[in-house]
Amino acid sequence: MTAAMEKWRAPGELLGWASEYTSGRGTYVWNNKIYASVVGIEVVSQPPVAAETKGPLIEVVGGKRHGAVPEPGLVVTGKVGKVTGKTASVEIVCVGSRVVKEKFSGIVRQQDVRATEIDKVEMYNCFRPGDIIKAEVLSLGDARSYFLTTAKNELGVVSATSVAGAKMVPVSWQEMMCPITSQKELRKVAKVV
Amino acid sequence: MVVGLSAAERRYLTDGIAQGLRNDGRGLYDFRAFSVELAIIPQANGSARVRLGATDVITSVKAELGRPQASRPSQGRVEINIECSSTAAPQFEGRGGEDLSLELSRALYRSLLCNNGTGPAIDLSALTVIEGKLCWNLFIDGLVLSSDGNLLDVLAIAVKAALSNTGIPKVEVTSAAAAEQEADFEISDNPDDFSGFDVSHVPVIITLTKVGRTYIVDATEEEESQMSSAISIAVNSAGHVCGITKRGGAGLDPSVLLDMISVAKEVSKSLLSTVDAEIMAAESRGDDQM
Amino acid sequence: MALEFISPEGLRLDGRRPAEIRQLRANLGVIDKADGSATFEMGNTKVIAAVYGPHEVQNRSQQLLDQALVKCEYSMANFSTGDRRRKQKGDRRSVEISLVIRQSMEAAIMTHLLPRTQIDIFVHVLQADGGTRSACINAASLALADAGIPMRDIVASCASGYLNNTPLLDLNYLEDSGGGPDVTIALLPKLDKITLLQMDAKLPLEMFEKVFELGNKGCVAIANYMRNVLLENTKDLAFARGVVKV
Amino acid sequence: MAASRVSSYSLESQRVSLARGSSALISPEGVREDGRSPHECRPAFLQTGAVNAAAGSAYAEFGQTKVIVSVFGPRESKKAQAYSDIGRLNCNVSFATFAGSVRGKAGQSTEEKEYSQMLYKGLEGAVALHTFPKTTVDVFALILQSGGGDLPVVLSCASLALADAGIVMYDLVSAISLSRLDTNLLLDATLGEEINQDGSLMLACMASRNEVTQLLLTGEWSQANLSEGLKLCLDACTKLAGLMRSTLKESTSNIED
Repeated sequence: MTAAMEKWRAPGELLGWASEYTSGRGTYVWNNKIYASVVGIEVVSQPPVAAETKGPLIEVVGGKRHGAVPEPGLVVTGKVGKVTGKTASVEIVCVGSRVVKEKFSGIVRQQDVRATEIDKVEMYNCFRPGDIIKAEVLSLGDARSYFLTTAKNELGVVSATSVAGAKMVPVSWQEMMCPITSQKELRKVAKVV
Repeated sequence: MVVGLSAAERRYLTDGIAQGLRNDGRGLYDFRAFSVELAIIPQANGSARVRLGATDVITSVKAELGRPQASRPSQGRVEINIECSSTAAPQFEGRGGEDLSLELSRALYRSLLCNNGTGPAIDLSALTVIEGKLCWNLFIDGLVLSSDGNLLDVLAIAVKAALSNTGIPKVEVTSAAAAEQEADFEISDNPDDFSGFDVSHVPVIITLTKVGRTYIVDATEEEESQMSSAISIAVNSAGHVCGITKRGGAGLDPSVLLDMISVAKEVSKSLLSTVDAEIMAAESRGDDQM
Repeated sequence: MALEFISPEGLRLDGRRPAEIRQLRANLGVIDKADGSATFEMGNTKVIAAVYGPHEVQNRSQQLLDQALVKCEYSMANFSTGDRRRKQKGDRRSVEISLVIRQSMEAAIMTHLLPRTQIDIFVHVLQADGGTRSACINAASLALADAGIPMRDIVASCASGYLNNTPLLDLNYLEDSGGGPDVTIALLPKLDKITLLQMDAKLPLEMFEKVFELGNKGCVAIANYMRNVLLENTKDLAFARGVVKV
Repeated sequence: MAASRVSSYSLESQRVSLARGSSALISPEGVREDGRSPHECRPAFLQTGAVNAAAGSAYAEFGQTKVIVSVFGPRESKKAQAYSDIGRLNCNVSFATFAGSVRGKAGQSTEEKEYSQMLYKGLEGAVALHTFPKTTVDVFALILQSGGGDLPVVLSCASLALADAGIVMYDLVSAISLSRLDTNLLLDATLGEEINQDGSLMLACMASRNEVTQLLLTGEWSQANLSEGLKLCLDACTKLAGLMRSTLKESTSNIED
């Protein structure tokens, strides 16, 4: 598609009236007019069935998107840093499927590790420094780090190296085994489907 | 000071302003009452303290002999430096108040002295003693003691009052030396032959703060915490605009901007007269104190 | 001695007797936004103090579990002294004076009654004509009282010196830079305890006794003046609230 | 407005003499020192993606003024400032030591701090801060050559760099300055004109939303001059915004091909 055919949009360009279209990604509504908010190609498509206004969905996509930012509800992948009695610090490496340009720091608190028997959680039996975990952003947390939770089956340790240095294989939702020494180590394992 | 307004208080304030009512009963374009005291810093050539509601500032003008700038041989130099004291708010402790101080100093410099000191507000050529070699350099220092919003307007009034109170000692040049060496001179220190300052051209600053869709004059700190944008407009006695500084994030429609400028001109007339009256009153109070 | 500090008739440069304090003037509640505030004038030295607190501690690491954390900042206005060149805010002298004021105030405030809190004391010198440290301490006590913070006793302070072999009370800038010693005392008058004693330059011991005695009397006199000011202020408040029919 | 592509490194030998009477600045027929008419802007050269290490960047040349801006982030706020649930914009403007005619322009630090504050105030209204909560976007502007009208060029170039970084914005910010020599208004003034000006006006606006984000005015202006100056600047900003949009579109489309 040559540049002329596609309609390239830059932030601030008027796309249409809010009454005729529903505004999708890359656009915003102001004074019931729809404007582009990013650089990209204007795409008009059928409105999602849920949308209340009937107008076609208008989006500006395809342009360069800024680095991913953790937001409540997104699943992130991170590397476990320091593990203390009450918290495990995590270096968030990618948000959803997009790698983060610069690392964000998050923590998993004791009460957010799993949904059952919360007060009997021993952090060092759930995470070890160096593990790669999948977690969901619980909230924006405090000034320093985001609050993460692994209280779902598909969240938790995704890959860990055993004491002997080999990549361990998950055995149950609480144990992983080292293929060389077949020694079991306790982890909060994610059920990777 | 970060004003912890609850959501209800915020709604009460913004909706009130939308209907032209303000928390302290003032109209949209009314200034709070202010008081001016002169000559409160004996070591300075001129000083003033202005209180507008709970906002309280002190300004002092000091004149020192020095060499004029190379690019402006026939004029003296003026420097404005505002400082926010930590007594006004805990945030100003240490280096906290520096950003605001810089912003206030630059806004005042831009409005009162216009660009690189050529502005008509203060007649700088009156400051020269010997062209190119010797002139008076004015240092205007401001100190914010307590802040309840609208700092820029109060500081402008305080600078105008301090300048009106300033006396520059007469300088007799005893020997007009050749170009290069220092001319020697003698400064007379009896106060009678101090040359005063004509401050009629010094503008006043009106800050219009936009809250929601309406804009108000002389906003208190609470009202300022709800502002979407604010414009400070300096207007002088001739009704000319001498300086504009826009603060606050949100954009402003150009037509609204022009209305704001005309409102500022309107309000400036009454403000200029009250400021001059207050300065006159302070001077008369000052004389019988002397 | 080049400069005669005491004239033959026994008068000082500004016409005071050796044991006479400068004109005192103080008023309270000068800053609405502050919890407590006061200005204090000793002759030409003029100082304003504001107190914020007790409020939550800013950074958790400094929090004290059993008592209040007292923080103080002393700064001088650009126009406060003759020469305009004031150094940046955090210069050494200001930091030292902040520490001195904090220590003398901390001795008076009943910090154990306000655990885990923080009390900020901010002092700004508007005009400096000698004895700024003492004026700041007096202003800080008044501001703390105005803020209703529990104190064992008000802290009164003044400086005394020794020139032309006569002890002088409450030195002004000229006498302070006259080369003689400068003894600054801060006193809890009712408890008769010293919270601050600083002296520079040399002084023979028996002379020091006399100068110290004079300084003590000066502090007691200032304390009485401050108590009257507080009494007056409370009367006005009571009258304003209609409690007392005067 | 001549949007010709001046080769970026053409070193015309335009000596700017500092102390010059205003009469020499504009000839009787109304031609300025550098041959432009009073209401004509300087030739502009804009380019995005100048710094590949940055998330987004732009280089701008307006006559003798050359500026480069790089945008990093959104990333974690470095020193843990107070918690804020919307995004933060951290702007920093610095002069290269060779920027001004005298090396290491005197009083640079106060001017740099002032320009950084004004850059922040100009961009604040245009960036949708809520789309990157709790993180910070750093905007670093470097003035390579200061040929007059430095701040407006930095503002326009910075908003270009933000768009290039994919930051969600309500609109592009274009800015222009204007110098007044007694009654004639010189648009997009050079350093020589700025030094001898009687008054100046700097306007930054979101062109398509027709909103003014930053306005600075010095000197004594009558109402007539003021409104005419404003109108001139608004038109110039709209034209400049058009040029910025085409620059953005070209740079993204040639990445595609």
